[in-house]
Amino acid sequence: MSQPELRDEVEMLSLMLLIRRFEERASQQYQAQKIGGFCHLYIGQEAVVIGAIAATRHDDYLITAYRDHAHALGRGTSANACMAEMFGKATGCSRGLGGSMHYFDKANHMYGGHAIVGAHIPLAAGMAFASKYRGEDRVTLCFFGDGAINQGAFHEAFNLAALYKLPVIFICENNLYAMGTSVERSTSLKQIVDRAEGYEMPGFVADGMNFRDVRDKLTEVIDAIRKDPHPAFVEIRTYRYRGHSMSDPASYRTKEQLEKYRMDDPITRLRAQLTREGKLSNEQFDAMDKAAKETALASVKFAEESAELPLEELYNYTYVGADGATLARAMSTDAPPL
Amino acid sequence: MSQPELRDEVEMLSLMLLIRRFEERASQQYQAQKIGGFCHLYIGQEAVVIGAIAATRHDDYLITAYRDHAHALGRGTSANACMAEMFGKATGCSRGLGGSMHYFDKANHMYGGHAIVGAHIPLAAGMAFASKYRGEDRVTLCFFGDGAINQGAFHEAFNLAALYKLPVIFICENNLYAMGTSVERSTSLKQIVDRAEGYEMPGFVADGMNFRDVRDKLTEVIDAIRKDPHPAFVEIRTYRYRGHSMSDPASYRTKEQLEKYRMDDPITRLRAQLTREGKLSNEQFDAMDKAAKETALASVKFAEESAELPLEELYNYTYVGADGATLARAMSTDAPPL
Amino acid sequence: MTMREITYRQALNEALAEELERDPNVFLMGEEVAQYNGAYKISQGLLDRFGPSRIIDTPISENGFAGMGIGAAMVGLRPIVEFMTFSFSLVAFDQVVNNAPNMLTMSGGQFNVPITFRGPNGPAHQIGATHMHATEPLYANFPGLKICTPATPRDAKGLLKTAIRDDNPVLVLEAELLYSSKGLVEPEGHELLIPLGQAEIKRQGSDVTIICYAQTVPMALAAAEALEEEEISAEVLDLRSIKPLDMEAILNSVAKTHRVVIAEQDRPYCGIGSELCYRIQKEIFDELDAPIARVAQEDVAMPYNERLEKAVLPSAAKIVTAVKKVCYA
Amino acid sequence: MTMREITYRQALNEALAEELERDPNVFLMGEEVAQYNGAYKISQGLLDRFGPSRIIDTPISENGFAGMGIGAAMVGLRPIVEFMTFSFSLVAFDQVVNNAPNMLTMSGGQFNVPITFRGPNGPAHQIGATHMHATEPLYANFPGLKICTPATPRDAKGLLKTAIRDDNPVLVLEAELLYSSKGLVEPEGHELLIPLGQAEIKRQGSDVTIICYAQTVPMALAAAEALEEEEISAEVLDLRSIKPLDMEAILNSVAKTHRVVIAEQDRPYCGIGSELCYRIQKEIFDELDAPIARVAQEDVAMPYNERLEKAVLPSAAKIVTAVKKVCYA
Ligand SMILES: Cc1ncc(C[n+]2csc(CCOP(=O)(O)OP(=O)(O)O)c2C)c(N)n1
Ligand SMILES: Cc1ncc(C[n+]2csc(CCOP(=O)(O)OP(=O)(O)O)c2C)c(N)n1
Ligand SMILES: [Mg+2]
Ligand SMILES: [Mg+2]
Repeated sequence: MSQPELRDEVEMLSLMLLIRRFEERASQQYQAQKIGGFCHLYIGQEAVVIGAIAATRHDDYLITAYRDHAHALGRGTSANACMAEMFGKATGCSRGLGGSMHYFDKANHMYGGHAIVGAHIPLAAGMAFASKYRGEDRVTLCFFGDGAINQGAFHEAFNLAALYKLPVIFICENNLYAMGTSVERSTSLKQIVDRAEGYEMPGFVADGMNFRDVRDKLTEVIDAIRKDPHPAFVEIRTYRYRGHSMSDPASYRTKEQLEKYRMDDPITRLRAQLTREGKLSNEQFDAMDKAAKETALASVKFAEESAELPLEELYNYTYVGADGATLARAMSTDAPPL
Repeated sequence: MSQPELRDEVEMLSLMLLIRRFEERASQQYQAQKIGGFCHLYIGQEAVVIGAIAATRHDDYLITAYRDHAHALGRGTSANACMAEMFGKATGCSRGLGGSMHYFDKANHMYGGHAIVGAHIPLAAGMAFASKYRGEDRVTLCFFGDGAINQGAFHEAFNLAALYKLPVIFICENNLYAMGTSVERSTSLKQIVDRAEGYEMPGFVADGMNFRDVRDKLTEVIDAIRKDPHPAFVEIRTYRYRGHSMSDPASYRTKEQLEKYRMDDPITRLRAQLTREGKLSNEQFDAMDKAAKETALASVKFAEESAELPLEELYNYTYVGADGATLARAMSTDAPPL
Repeated sequence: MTMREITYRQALNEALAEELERDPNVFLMGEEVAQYNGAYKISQGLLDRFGPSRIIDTPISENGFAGMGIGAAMVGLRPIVEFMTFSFSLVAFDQVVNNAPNMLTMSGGQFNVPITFRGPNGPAHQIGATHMHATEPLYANFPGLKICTPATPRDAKGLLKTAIRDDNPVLVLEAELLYSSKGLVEPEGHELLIPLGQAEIKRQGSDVTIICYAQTVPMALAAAEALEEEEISAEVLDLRSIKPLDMEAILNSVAKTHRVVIAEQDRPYCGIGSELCYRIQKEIFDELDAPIARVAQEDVAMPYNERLEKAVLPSAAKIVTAVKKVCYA
Repeated sequence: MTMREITYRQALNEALAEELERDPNVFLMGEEVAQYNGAYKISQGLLDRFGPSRIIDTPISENGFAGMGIGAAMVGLRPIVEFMTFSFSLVAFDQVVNNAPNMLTMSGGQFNVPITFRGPNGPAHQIGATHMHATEPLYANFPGLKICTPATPRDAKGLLKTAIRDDNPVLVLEAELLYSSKGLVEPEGHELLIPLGQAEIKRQGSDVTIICYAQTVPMALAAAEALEEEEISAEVLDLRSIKPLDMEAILNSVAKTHRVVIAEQDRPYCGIGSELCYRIQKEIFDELDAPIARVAQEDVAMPYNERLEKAVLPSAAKIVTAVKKVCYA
């Protein structure tokens, strides 16, 4: 397959808007207790995932951690499927079995949504291994947070990927905090990208508040990888406007810091760039924003009206194979629900 | 406490000789099936541990992996206790419960002998944490092989030690192989010491076939640490003359490579240095060697004549406390041995 | 002595504070335990009171800091290591099972490891397959570990204090879903130490023994209440400790009731109830009037969907069902 | 069909070679599996035959390469991951228990993980507390995993081949102490597939059922032999698979003998035998003429000393003792 056309920037902006409006709705629904468990919002970081998506093909593999709504939406999972997942409905992208932290969408090459910090990084190496094994020129994109870089899994996967020259881009979404712990309190390094040196892996930094910077840096990295398979490490500097999860007041940060990043908002910035260049009118933007809001709102309705998996399917997702449900049910004790 | 006097080099040479002769005997006894399980010989690497010991105080903490005979002997554990341990006798340094891979000697600040690759590296960070917590100026020496640097435990411990500025020296005994896997087949780095850069930790290289180089480099590092607690990483380049363990024919290496290192033997070299400088006569050396051989031989006799732990003590080492044995015995099934 | 009503969370916090106060070798480390005051606020206020050298925030490196704790314990400190949840202890599994409990044997008795691993364990609410593991049967399989599972504020305080003072590695498996529950506890300053290995009858009864621990204790009590209406008198026996196991208390109760239901929060295969079955039938086979019944999780990965999650987990209603099964057997 | 006598090691090697030959998506990775031909020589000759892209040496990074295998399986390959021993799988525990078996549920059925984890497991000889873990009860606790434990060359070959073809994650727990043992196996080229979840009666008997698997199978057979002299006829039932469990075979045998001894190579607390006890008494409580007895390890960390090690481990003699206990009960 040849390089894709440079994805249309207006379309990319509309995806960023969709993510933001979708999550605003999700936040509201969480507060209304329509959504359970943990829910981590991506608001503020939209340029990271959309910049990456603009630089990649749809069939490149993508995998991320639990702050994953944007990654699915960016890849083409519908807002309906995303919202329904948080509502625990059968129409959700993981049939309501995964929840906010476990979005999967095979058709859109979205390989999750993983909630154990760092544990999906070796999976990414394995996916990249598979494409190299089969002689494909696919690239694997692996996203994780700044907090993940101190897990053993990160280290082992980095060494393995470098050793086997696997076509994988490790993308650290450095939003300065892992829950309440700032990077300088977790990591003995001046800048995260330098971790690449310990594996003789090329390292890059991109400005995660700037869509074009992310896209252009990644385009360069991906070009090189497609020509000659190897891993790369990209630190993308960004910021989450909200708390770590819905229950975190984020009192460990200053108002000033938050304001500083809000002033540098990735959506506002890309909009301004496009407007300045005459590629986007205010009316167009407003229409896009309205559409995003409507899509988000509609997704709530969709989720609400969707059905849950029937209880009878309880045993159907533990083993594949004709006798899968029988096997899962075999170990029931004395008061099984069915 | 002040810096110790520079330890006498002749005494250090005699320790290196003791290690070699002891292990030659151990090898023989293993072949005679007096020793069970795994047994990893250190022959060829003697200058590493003895160079380190020459640079440290007796009360500095020392911990290592399973190739641990030299570390105990170097610290002052008797050859008798070491040999008896391999024979599984109660007079062994771990009462015959640990075996070759688990030498412990609290009195001599030898904290094991650990057999899961990489898993003792976090322990070393914890020991260093404790000395810093108590305001002691002790340094912790943590030895491990080149194969251990790709374990997650290595990475997490390195970051923690660097973050908390713990007084620990991580010493990679790079003998070029982890079992049959050469460093370039396991590690994506030109030289191991560069891993330190990923943690902004100072890194050093020493020639492990040269006692003085090891001692002098470590002395420098330790001086700096005692003044101002911090971790350091030292790659010491060395070679094991024997196979990975007693059962390994080491056919993955060339004769030429082995011969090259044998020509650079650490004992021969230190002997030559001392002789050249008039600090050691041939007679003295021969006497030392004879003594080492006798000590090793005597240790076999000692081990043979020693008793095993009585079967009645089976339950005594699982929990400490007055009811420890009762607790361990409580879970017995229907045919307990006692 | 007037008892106070406090939460399970507060009880744990008091236990930590009292032990930190008592012994300068005690320190607490874990993710977000200091500046954030704990992800579940168990360590609220401890940083302010004891300072950053004793209340220590760590990176997300469970294997690394669990190992650090073990190393520190080998040279005389008494670390308390918080796992944000015990599900995350699975990335530190090797340290917890291979280093902490084996050291004493491998060193021929020279090195004991006085460490406390603590944190929430077992079912929580809608956080999915990776985050809700009931780890007790996994850890119980390893000799050298002690394990307790408090269900009430009083037990939480008394067991945690005892754990910290124990010279062996102890796991205090807390119940996240009970953190805000309340109960009576002796006044602050009163030295509340509950021995490891002592079960407690939380409710007397004569027809059936419901053995439970941690999150299944309130379920068992609710079930007993419901059963009373059907004239079944259920004795509720809270194990409190998983290891050591109070077989004496269990056998005494079973000898009285002759019927047993085990209500456990873990998964079924090789769960805590499996072991209890073996030990009970081994000791008083002839006293049993019916097969021992268990209520454990279903053997499926935990679904996010609330209704399915509920179907997987034990509940008072399921316990009632099982009790009826053994009573009318 | 003339059977050949080959070793358990050779049988595993044949299974690997046949499946690598059959399916280009199958590959083998692990420490020393390629150039060194395997630490225990199970992969002898495979590098020469299948080349370095399919027989892959790894660094000592169990967690990393286990995860790599899972990722590769998610996108369609069929990895075989060798743990040099399953004791080293404990540093990869999170990958094996949280990623491999949970993926299907978390993804709502989109991603199954057709991976085989294999390697020696359980008691070996004098390699101490960290190196001899019988991991089967730990892994059995996790839904989504399948587990088999071959005891003979034939079972080793047939179960490993089936495992590789299974679309779920399967653990093949091999018995190091049996690697050199010999047994009859169908000729090479014969498609030997033994279904997971089918136990096998390795010896018929009528007085007592000895349930065993892996390393306890030869012990149980020896015990049965010895018992014959005392006129006790023991049936030896080899589970072969731990999960799924062949309850039908177990219950059929117990219904015939009415007495059960479980001989297991693992540690007692929440061991395989614990679960069997529960399931047997649950199903045929009234058929049992004596309490179920177990022979498991002692609950202590494994000592190096040979005599103490022997005291900890199950043996034919201990099985005989337990059988007598249940027969004269
Ligand atoms: C192994 C493990 N330890 C702890 C946690 C709890 N936890 C969830 S998210 C998180 C912080 C991660 O921060 P970062 O990697 O920076 O990602 P961000 O949330 O900023 O996107 C922690 C500690 C976990 N899920 N897994
Ligand atoms: C976690 C783990 N994986 C695998 C092993 C098996 N093993 C024992 S030693 C060894 C090689 C280690 O090599 P290195 O670290 O270079 O030390 P050396 O033997 O050269 O001293 C391996 C793979 C182990 N003990 N622990
Ligand atoms: Mg972050
Ligand atoms: Mg080496």
